[in-house]
Amino acid sequence: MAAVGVELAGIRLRNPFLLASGIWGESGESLKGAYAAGAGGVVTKSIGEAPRDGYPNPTIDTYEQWGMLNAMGLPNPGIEEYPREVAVAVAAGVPTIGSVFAGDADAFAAVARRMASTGVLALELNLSCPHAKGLGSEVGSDPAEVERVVRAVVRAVTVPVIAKITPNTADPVALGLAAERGGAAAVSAINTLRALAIDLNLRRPVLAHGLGGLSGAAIKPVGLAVVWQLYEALKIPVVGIGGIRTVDDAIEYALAGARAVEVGTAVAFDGIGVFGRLAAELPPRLDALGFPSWGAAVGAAHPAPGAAVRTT
Amino acid sequence: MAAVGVELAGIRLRNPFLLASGIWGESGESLKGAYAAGAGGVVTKSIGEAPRDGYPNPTIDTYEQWGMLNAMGLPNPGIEEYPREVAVAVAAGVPTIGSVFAGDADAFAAVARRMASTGVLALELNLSCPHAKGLGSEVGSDPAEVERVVRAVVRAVTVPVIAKITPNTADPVALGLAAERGGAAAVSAINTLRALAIDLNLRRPVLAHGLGGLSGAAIKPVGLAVVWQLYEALKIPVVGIGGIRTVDDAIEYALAGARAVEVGTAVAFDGIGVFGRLAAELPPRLDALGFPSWGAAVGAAHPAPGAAVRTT
Amino acid sequence: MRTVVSVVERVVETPSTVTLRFDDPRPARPGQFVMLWVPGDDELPMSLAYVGARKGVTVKAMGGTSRRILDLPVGTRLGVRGPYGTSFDLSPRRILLVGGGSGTAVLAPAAEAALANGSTLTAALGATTKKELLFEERLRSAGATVVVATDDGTAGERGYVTGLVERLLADSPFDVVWTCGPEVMMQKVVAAAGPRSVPVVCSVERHMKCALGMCDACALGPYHVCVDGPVFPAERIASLPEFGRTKRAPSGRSVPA
Amino acid sequence: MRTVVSVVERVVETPSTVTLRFDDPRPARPGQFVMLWVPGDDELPMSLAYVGARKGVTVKAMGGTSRRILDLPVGTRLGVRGPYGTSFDLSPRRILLVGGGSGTAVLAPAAEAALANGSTLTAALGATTKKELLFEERLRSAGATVVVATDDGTAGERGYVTGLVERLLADSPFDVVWTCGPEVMMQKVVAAAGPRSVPVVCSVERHMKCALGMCDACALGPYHVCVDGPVFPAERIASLPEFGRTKRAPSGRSVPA
Ligand SMILES: Cc1cc2nc3c(=O)[nH]c(=O)nc-3n(C[C@H](O)[C@H](O)[C@H](O)COP(=O)(O)OP(=O)(O)OC[C@H]3O[C@@H](n4cnc5c(N)ncnc54)[C@H](O)[C@@H]3O)c2cc1C
Ligand SMILES: Cc1cc2nc3c(=O)[nH]c(=O)nc-3n(C[C@H](O)[C@H](O)[C@H](O)COP(=O)(O)OP(=O)(O)OC[C@H]3O[C@@H](n4cnc5c(N)ncnc54)[C@H](O)[C@@H]3O)c2cc1C
Ligand SMILES: Cc1cc2nc3c(=O)[nH]c(=O)nc-3n(C[C@H](O)[C@H](O)[C@H](O)COP(=O)(O)O)c2cc1C
Ligand SMILES: Cc1cc2nc3c(=O)[nH]c(=O)nc-3n(C[C@H](O)[C@H](O)[C@H](O)COP(=O)(O)O)c2cc1C
Ligand code: FES
Ligand code: FES
Repeated sequence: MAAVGVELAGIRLRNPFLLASGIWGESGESLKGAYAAGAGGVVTKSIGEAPRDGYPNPTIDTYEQWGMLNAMGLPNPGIEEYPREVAVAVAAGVPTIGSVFAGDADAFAAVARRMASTGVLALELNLSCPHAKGLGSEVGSDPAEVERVVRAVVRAVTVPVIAKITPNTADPVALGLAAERGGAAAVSAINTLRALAIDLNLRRPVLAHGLGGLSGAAIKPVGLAVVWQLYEALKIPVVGIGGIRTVDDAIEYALAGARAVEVGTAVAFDGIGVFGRLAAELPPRLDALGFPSWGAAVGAAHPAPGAAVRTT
Repeated sequence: MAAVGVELAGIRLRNPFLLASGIWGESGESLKGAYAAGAGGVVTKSIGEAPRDGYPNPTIDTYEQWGMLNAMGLPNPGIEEYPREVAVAVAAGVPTIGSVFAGDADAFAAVARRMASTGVLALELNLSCPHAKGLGSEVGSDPAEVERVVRAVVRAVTVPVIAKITPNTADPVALGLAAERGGAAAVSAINTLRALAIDLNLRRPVLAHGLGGLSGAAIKPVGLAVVWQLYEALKIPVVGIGGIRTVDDAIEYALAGARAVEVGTAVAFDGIGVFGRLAAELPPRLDALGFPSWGAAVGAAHPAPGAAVRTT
Repeated sequence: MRTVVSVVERVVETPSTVTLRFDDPRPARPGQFVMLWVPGDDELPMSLAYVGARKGVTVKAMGGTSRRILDLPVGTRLGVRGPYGTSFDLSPRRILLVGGGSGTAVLAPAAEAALANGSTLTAALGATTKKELLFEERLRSAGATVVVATDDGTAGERGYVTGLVERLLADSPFDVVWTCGPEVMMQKVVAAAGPRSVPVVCSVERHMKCALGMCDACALGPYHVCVDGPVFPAERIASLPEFGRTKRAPSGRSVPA
Repeated sequence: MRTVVSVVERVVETPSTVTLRFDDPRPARPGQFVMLWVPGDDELPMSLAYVGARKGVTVKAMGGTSRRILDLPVGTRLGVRGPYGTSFDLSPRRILLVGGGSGTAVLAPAAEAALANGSTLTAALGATTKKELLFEERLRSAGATVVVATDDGTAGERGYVTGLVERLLADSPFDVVWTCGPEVMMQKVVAAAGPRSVPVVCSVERHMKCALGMCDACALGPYHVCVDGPVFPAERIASLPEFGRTKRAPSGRSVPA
């Protein structure tokens, strides 16, 4: 059967399915649970300098199986408290990537340094939360700022740094290149798309914050496009995120160029058991498609260098 | 029953449902047909300086009911030929908005001038096609360029000018404000989201062009967000586009701030009869929701000026 | 999944507790909860005190939002997501119900269903004072034997309901204990039932945001109360270090319960 | 809606025509077409020459892509969208089929189905030369009476098939004429059938992109061939100014047919 282990930015993962940031990631027990359920590794909730309650409820709205809207507002216990949570996962041997966010390069570096000291194998910089003022995508949509933040963090820590790119941009490639220049070991994409739900009867936005982020199947085509473009332009590996629920979704991301993938919203629809299913179904599915390994599928939909895409 | 006539940029429409650009818009007979089917008005296919074949097939991929991907590549007969098509619709009394695209402000003005001379009631500038190199969203994602193009067209024609905004941007409001400064009578949003589909078995992108644009239900939450933000920031009216298939979808756009709406992909799923259904169902649905008219619903989900959104 | 309902009935149950009834045909089981959205205010988890097509939530005045809910008039429109979560197994024949304060709200529909199924049920209800006793009459008329304890002795025995529980367990055989109330109370119920090997089922509360088992807000040890609970066999949760001691604040920080 | 199939059979029908068979269980009716995607090449509308679970398209060498399709070996993987479009009404009892060149491909499955239903069917087939005659044997063995015309007289009558049609219509009563081929040919068929009040049903071609009735590429007067056609009652289209005269290029420009 096809081998599904992957190496991402120097980290060995037993399979390419990572728990996406913000899902099951506030408590150490949950991180452990996601790994026990079958994930190849986990990304923590994005942690900032100070505790944040996040936005008031409603923070979530769901569409039929194809999507979900959220504006959690980056709730997190803060980088002083959080290490004791992440320690639970690290002590249990869970390959853990620490996600952090902040408002500028210095603050990013400070939070990152503290997160890195917990024993996480890598950091993911959330440069892309679409609905938190002054945090995330405002920083994350300016290539110069992205480069500055990544460079500051890379200087501050010894673990590999993954930059999570926003899709709410005219040019994701410019952001990816900026992260690469800044010294990122990988980029991940995508975070949620800026979106809104309105309740007809109540005549108001559903989420307390108004604007939120769209995730789930609806954004898979957008995520695939961003991953495709990043793979074409960057030398560092790409982690694919957005709407992954089945092994076929994941393999499409691999074909587009994703070395590993993160799974978020599917946990709400299918439960954490989705990771066990994905892990079990991946090898036979790769076999059926004729791929000797997950690695062989990575980027396989791209034309060979120099080859024309069309034969006509 | 609730009144559903609307006035948009000086144009009177019998209902707020416009045929979206690129759907049934290449031939004059089709424009007539969409109006006969019940549309309040029609937007033509985007027309450029010269004939364009568009991209080779496959140009379309469909998802289950929630979305569609296309990379038509702006096929169009060119502005020399097209006036004889649009004349068919204009002569039949169809409220027609002429959509145009070009690579820079001068070319936009030239095509717009010719289009305006056909008797269309307004122009829509396609500043937002996500997959045509050098046309559309590259121009359309730079506020300064948007302002320049809009101003050039506004100077060149006497009909009202509607600027169609791309959602593939970090800041749709900046683009909307630029269009307003340039003299646009309205903005319309959104065009499709940059997206990609991969075929697992064939190990390649489905569309010949590779990248395409996502439309349909999947993008409704994104369209609502853009319309919401534009309504908050602009003085000129907003035309809502993206994933509208039912009157409830349309009323959500109205609540978010859309004065009128355009309907595209729904025509593929439901046929052109979707316009008759929408037109018939709108008045009773507005009644049931307690709106005396479509106009009363426009912007109704926004807090009254000065009022806090939350009571807590 | 979200729907909008109108309040069709408003029943003042006690000076600090009001039941709001609304029509929502989605099937629900006793023990499940909904996310109740008061437009312009908060969205909160609320157990279903009535699980039929005409559903109901029984809300106790706690903080700001719950206080405001108490004053909502008939006709108010509310958003409802759900029902979510686990429910009570109705098969045991001899049931002891132990409700503390508004905790009785979630137990009442389970009691009614079990009694209708032919089970016998003794309800031990605790409250601060007589006027705050919840659903005493509702349970009695459903066929339950009801015993009462109040902190001030204005009804039934003076003191905590846990005192009654010790005696009830000693006096008669039960197949199960259902309990909902403060966690310290539930811990005492577990402690009393343990030596007699009567299984205890608890309904617990944690801060909730998504109610979809995704956001981790309601984490309790390895569980998520929104999907693995709120109804748990006590043996799964009673020995967790958090139980009765800590909960998570909206930020995810552990704070004293 | 898109599926990927493998070519399981390849049949050389004439020197310029090949049938590719593939398994696709989606139901299809005679007259419908699919969008056939040759990966790395073009996606083209192709009528289904076989409509059962083992489907088939019969492709004539025209331009670049169709020529390349002729050489695709068994095992080639193809993308298939559809089936799309209208189909033939199989209820008429006495049918005259008029096929010009590869136009016979779309008529053959309709003929087989009608004959199996107990209708009688006369097939008038035209080709440039004997070797290019398509499905003569297939139609005969299905029970059709087959008459033939070739431009060079190598089989049947010398000349156009429309000459045969005049005579067939004069000689015997028909309830319907089904025709597919060049539009000028179909116009002559319509002209011949009109005075005798025999309704004509045509299968027509236009440039196609979406095949979903959306993009307008296939506009023909007020119709879209991909959803309102390709099978039309002649009275709906024969009098359109475009019919037999113009078609739309990929750009949407009207060009001579
Ligand atoms: C599964 C479940 C079922 C519940 N059923 C009922 C019920 O039937 N009747 C009833 O009166 N109450 C019930 N609650 C409690 C209810 O959700 C609120 O906690 C309570 O009404 C106080 O809300 P507040 O906003 O007025 O208080 P606040 O002033 O905001 O806070 C008071 C307390 O309520 C808690 N709280 C606030 N928001 C939430 C939230 N989103 N999720 C959980 N706790 C929160 C706070 O942590 C705090 O401890 C239930 C809670 C859960 C988790
Ligand atoms: C409903 C329908 C059913 C058809 N059924 C068959 C069939 O059963 N067998 C068969 O051999 N051919 C059929 N065709 C024609 C076929 O689609 C192609 O037009 C033909 O194979 C030539 O393609 P090419 O790329 O080789 O030619 P090109 O060199 O690209 O062009 C030659 C001709 O083909 C036309 N063509 C090219 N692309 C398309 C397109 N996307 N849609 C329509 N026409 C196009 C051009 O307009 C031109 O007239 C059908 C067409 C339609 C519309
Ligand atoms: C409830 C929720 C909370 C999230 N929180 C975070 C977060 O804290 N940090 C982050 O980088 N991404 C966060 N995300 C984004 C996800 O990690 C992921 O990028 C996105 O949801 C797309 O993947 P999906 O479709 O698999 O959910 C969150 C998403 C959801 C749905
Ligand atoms: C097949 C197709 C062709 C399109 N062509 C154009 C076009 O020429 N000009 C334009 O401004 N928008 C074009 N669009 C975008 C639509 O006008 C519309 O903005 C978008 O599809 C979202 O609306 P919908 O979800 O209702 O389809 C096209 C969309 C589709 C699906
Ligand atoms: S409330 Fe989000 S996981 Fe339970
Ligand atoms: S091919 Fe697009 S409308 Fe017919």
